[in-house]
Amino acid sequence: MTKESSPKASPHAHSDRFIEATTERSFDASHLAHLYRQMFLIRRVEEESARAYASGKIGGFLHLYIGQEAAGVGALAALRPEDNVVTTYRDHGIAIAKGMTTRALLAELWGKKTGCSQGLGGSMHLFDKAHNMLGGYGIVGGHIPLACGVAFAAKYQQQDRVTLCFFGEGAVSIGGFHEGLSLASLWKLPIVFICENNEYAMGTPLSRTLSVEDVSQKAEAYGIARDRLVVDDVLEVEARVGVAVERARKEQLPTLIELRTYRFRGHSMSDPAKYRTQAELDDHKQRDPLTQARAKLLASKYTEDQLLAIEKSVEEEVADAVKFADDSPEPDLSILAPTTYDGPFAY
Amino acid sequence: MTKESSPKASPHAHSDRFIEATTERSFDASHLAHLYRQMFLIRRVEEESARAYASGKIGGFLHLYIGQEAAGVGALAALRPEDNVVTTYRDHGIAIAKGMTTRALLAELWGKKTGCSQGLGGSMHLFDKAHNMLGGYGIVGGHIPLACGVAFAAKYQQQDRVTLCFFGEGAVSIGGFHEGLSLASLWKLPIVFICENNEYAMGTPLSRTLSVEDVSQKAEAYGIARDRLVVDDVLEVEARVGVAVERARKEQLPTLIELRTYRFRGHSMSDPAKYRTQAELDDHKQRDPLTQARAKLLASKYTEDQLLAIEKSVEEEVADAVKFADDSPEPDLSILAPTTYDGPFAY
Amino acid sequence: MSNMRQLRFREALREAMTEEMDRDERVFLMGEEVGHYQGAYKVTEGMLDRFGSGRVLDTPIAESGFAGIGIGAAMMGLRPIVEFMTWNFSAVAFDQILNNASKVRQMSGGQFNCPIVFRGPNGSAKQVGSQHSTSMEHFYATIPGLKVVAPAFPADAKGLMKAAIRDDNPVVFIESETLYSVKGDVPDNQDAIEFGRAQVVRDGTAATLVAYSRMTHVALEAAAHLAKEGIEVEVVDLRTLRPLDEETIVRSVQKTHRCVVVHEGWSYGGVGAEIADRVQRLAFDWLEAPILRVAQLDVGMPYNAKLEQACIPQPDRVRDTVKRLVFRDG
Amino acid sequence: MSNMRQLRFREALREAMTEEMDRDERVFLMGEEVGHYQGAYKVTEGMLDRFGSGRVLDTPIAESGFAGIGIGAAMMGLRPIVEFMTWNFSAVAFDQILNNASKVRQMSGGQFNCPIVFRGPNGSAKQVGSQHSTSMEHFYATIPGLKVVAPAFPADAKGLMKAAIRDDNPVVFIESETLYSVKGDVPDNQDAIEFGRAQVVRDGTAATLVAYSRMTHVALEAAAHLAKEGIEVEVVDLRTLRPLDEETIVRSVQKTHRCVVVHEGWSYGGVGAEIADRVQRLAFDWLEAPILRVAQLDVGMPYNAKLEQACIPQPDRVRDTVKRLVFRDG
Ligand SMILES: Cc1ncc(C[n+]2csc(CCOP(=O)(O)OP(=O)(O)O)c2C)c(N)n1
Ligand SMILES: Cc1ncc(C[n+]2csc(CCOP(=O)(O)OP(=O)(O)O)c2C)c(N)n1
Ligand SMILES: [Mg+2]
Ligand SMILES: [Mg+2]
Repeated sequence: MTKESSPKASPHAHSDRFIEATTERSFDASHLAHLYRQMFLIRRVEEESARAYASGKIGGFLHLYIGQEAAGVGALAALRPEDNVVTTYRDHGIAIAKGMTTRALLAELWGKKTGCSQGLGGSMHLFDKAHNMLGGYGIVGGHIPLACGVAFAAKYQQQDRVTLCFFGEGAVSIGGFHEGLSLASLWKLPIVFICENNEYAMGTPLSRTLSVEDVSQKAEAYGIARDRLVVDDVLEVEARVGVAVERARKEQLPTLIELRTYRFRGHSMSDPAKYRTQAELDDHKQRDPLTQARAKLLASKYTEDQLLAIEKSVEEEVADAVKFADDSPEPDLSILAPTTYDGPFAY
Repeated sequence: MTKESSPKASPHAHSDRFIEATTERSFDASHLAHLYRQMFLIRRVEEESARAYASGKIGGFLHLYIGQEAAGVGALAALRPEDNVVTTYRDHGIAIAKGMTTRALLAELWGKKTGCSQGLGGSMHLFDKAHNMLGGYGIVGGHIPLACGVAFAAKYQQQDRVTLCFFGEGAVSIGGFHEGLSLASLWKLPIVFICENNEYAMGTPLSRTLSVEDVSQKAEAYGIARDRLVVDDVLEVEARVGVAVERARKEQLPTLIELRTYRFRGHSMSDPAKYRTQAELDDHKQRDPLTQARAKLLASKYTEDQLLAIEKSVEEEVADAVKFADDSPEPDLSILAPTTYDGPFAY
Repeated sequence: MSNMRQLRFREALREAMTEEMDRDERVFLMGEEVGHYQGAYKVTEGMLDRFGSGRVLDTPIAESGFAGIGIGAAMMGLRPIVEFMTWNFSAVAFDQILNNASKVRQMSGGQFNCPIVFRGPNGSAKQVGSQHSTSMEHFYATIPGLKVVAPAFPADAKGLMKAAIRDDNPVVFIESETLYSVKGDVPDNQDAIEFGRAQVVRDGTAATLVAYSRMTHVALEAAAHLAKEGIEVEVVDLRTLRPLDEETIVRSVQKTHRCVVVHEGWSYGGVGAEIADRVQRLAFDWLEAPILRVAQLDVGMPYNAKLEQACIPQPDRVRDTVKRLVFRDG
Repeated sequence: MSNMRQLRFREALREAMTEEMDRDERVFLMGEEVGHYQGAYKVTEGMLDRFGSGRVLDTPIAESGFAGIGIGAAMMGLRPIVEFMTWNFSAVAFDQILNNASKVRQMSGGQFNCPIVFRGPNGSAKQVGSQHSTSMEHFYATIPGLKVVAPAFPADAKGLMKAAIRDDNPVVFIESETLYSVKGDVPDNQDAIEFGRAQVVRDGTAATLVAYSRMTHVALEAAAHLAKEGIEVEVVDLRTLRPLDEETIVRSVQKTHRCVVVHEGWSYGGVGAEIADRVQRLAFDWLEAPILRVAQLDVGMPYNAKLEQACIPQPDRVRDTVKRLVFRDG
């Protein structure tokens, strides 16, 4: 999660012209390479997860992050290690970007004791206390107030730790969103709300759930800052989220950011995604932020061989993690009581 | 509830200058007299309730509407009898304005079988099916989605009935408000949301619960029409709510209206209202909409004697209702099972 | 006798809803993904096409909001069917069900009914983790004003769903993802089934197993195992939890003198606790051993497959419990 | 021996919170009207002045929101006390308590604790009507991961509140508006009281009355009446509902052979059902009569004063129930 350098946050975060303005600016290629590796790692982990799901190693629901990598990786690049993250069930990419090891992640998906949550949480509930990853949550919107509490604690303890809270555009209709943003605004909490608008909530397009197409506009109702951008360039995401992170850290003020992104797979493994056309999907795949980052690296100081070396190291990391997960033991019944209560069991 | 004539809805409902624009216009004095009678009746009913509470005839919570009469009476004057109303626990005034008899109301407060809800509901839960009064509710915000359902039913059945949903400014922070307005907007429901902003939620001033002082601004987040006015002139309230009612009836579109009002008593009978100054209260009492309406009537064709006659008829109505409530029988245990289930009891 | 067809549980539910929507225009359906997506678990497949978007409504993710809309609409005389994608998500709508749906008839002095059906899958699926595996039925069974239905077989699913839709009170209808594909005979003219009638689905004398929803199948499986060991147990399938058919249970226990309740929810104050209370109260002098419960282990649902299966009542746990009872001394 | 003072229930609670906030900076309090207004029921009177608005927070009306904030803060190591103005309003925060507070430790594999106290008055007040009178304790007692506390006396209120605040798990703390003014002896140095220890508050042999919170007083009153008729009953005050001290209950029933549970919540799957289950299971061979429950009548709470009193367990209903047991033939 540490990065070599970070682009300075722009003061023009609210301007739509900012995108053009920054794509031209100079950038730190090795930092981009670092982010590219994270994105590529997530992509490969997700593909491997899909395979493991098909072969029965992973059970339950599996919500892949493929297509959205630049959102999570860019956003988390704007954080310090001590900052906190709370997200939804679509949490693999976020967990990796926050520093969770690929081993701990895959072992969790495999339901193994070596998993980040000892095999008890599974795909939707990735927690990693050492990396301040406060979990993936399964009740849409329910984690938003919780994330505000995480931010509240930092403020209470006078720590300048920022909390990032991710959710889908489907969460915007539910009470938890409203109560969370309302309280964060009222109490000036150091939090950045990141709506990953991937256009669908399961099979439902945004147009059938929200009367106002611009999600970020909800910020006005709470009198908080907002931003909205299409996720193409991971550095752009980092810079724009960075502005909000600084606002949270320095001014203790919340921001709502809408990241317009897209998932290449169905909602979960059981979703054939019939509700969208192949053309729509192809169109998005053509703008795949991973491909864009790779091209940008090639256009800078990186050679094809260097990128292949990065990719190979990712393949090795994934293969190692798969083997680790395969070889790890399962938890047994004795784990249930002590994880239910700290201290004596209460019945 | 029928009225002799109604002032035409203004097309300028969103303009703040509308208030001045209309106070000058001609008005129907006998209609105002009718509304004045309703307001005066509510005032007297509430005073009588306070007395009855002190003497133990009324139990539980008692939330008086004194000071806010022009809000409810004005708003409901814009409705047809077949239109629906849903409100909070502060429901006496709304119930009367919707046509509930003073007898049925007081008998309910007294816990009598002749009460509108047979003595089972009490002060906070006034229902009157014959007058399309769909109840007072005690969980803040919980009735807002329910009111949307009432509006939904009218639309589903292709009836051009409008639903009015009242709530306090304290309800704006809770999820039910958000989910209700969000769905009403998405599904284009014929409803008018009326926030009676009386500056306090129990002892909490608006400034400690909302980061944005203008409640009506929340409408923007849902892309619905809004209006905001200070409740001075009951006719003004009628006209402005009338615009929204027509929007609901003709265009099946919701509106959020913020009526800025004030309660002269504490939140409920147990609240000494120490959180505000006497000067603040006096200031509001000086602008009492009842006094204003009375003055306006005197300045038109009404004589003092005529107004005294109206007031006397109200006194008689209240005295009759008190006697009716006193003399009515209490419900007995046999009422509990059949009101819990329609049909056989399920246990 | 009417002809029988083999239907899956989900098809039986769909037929019931479809037939009731055909016969009564006031009935409509709403929930997340019930329309265009054809239902998260395909229970409502084809219904949008048949009834149009005016009567099959895809909702945003706002359970409290659309539950409330259903309640208000029901008060106005409509008969909504509200699908929770799973009952877990009803937790955010809990206030609407507890404080509005169940209470509005009484607090209006009987003026307003609330004829609404809340339905969806309950309890565990397979490894869907802690927040998606809660058995919620006892949270609702405890509330007067509600009725709670939990069928185990397709024919009952159809008949009870029809009854639920026709009922003038709010009904909580408990399904199970792991039951949706189960097949069973359904009479061609399956009509509404009256609430409050449990069914003895296997005769026996050694003990009474009381179960509902998917656990009826687990109880039957356990009974089959026990039969091989010469122990014949009676299995009572409750079908409805509120009203609870205590007569059928008690009659069975008066015959077998022993009782085991099997359900997926947590045991503390669960439906099993209620049944234990009623049986010891109403059949006290017939009981030869304590009533035992086989319930979910008293923890949240773990993701790991083996631990999950260990938490959920299995036939062998039921079998062992019965044997403990039957071979109890004293 | 320590000196005793007479304190009201609300004062005992306030002292416990104040002392814990004095000794541990991580403890803070939030809820509607807890600060400037001094508490809707004056439990938190003076605390804003003492601790300032950074540690005593008035919240907007958003139970789900501020419960969630408490949970997140607890995960970060703070120790929030969240007041629900009444437990009725926890229904809108039900998902937060069920799906986050109770589960986060397990679903994080034990990494994150949630040391939070949810507290407020429960059950009926006086004529506050259907939506303000629900006894919510059994909704929470059923959930593993939570602890549920329901004291009857000021000293227990203080000691258990201190224990609740120090507990590393989420605690549901059940109070009662009609208890707040009740006085009782509280030792000067009242320390935390361990959870899971019921107390025999009256000795007897004819039957065991099990109760908690306000109903302990009703049970004691009934016991006093019964004593006048020569029937000496034992009264067990549970103090905590989860953990439930089944040993103390069973020991008493082994002595008295009869058991009546008294509580305000609905009976179906209530705490009484759980106790009935445990007693018949653990004291089966000692029981000479069925366990009976005295609970709220199975309806929403009516406003009318007489009907309300008829719904809530009263000493005479308890007395009659005991007599039915004691004089049961066969
Ligand atoms: C309260 C609640 N209701 C319903 C669901 C079922 N559900 C899980 S994910 C989902 C769609 C969420 O879409 P969105 O918020 O856009 O996130 P995305 O999956 O696109 O990342 C739904 C309806 C749930 N988990 N929680
Ligand atoms: C969900 C919920 N939380 C708390 C309460 C307690 N309560 C009742 S009224 C009230 C204040 C409401 O203020 P507002 O909405 O402004 O309405 P007003 O009383 O001023 O008319 C509160 C906190 C409640 N009834 N419901
Ligand atoms: Mg989405
Ligand atoms: Mg107010």
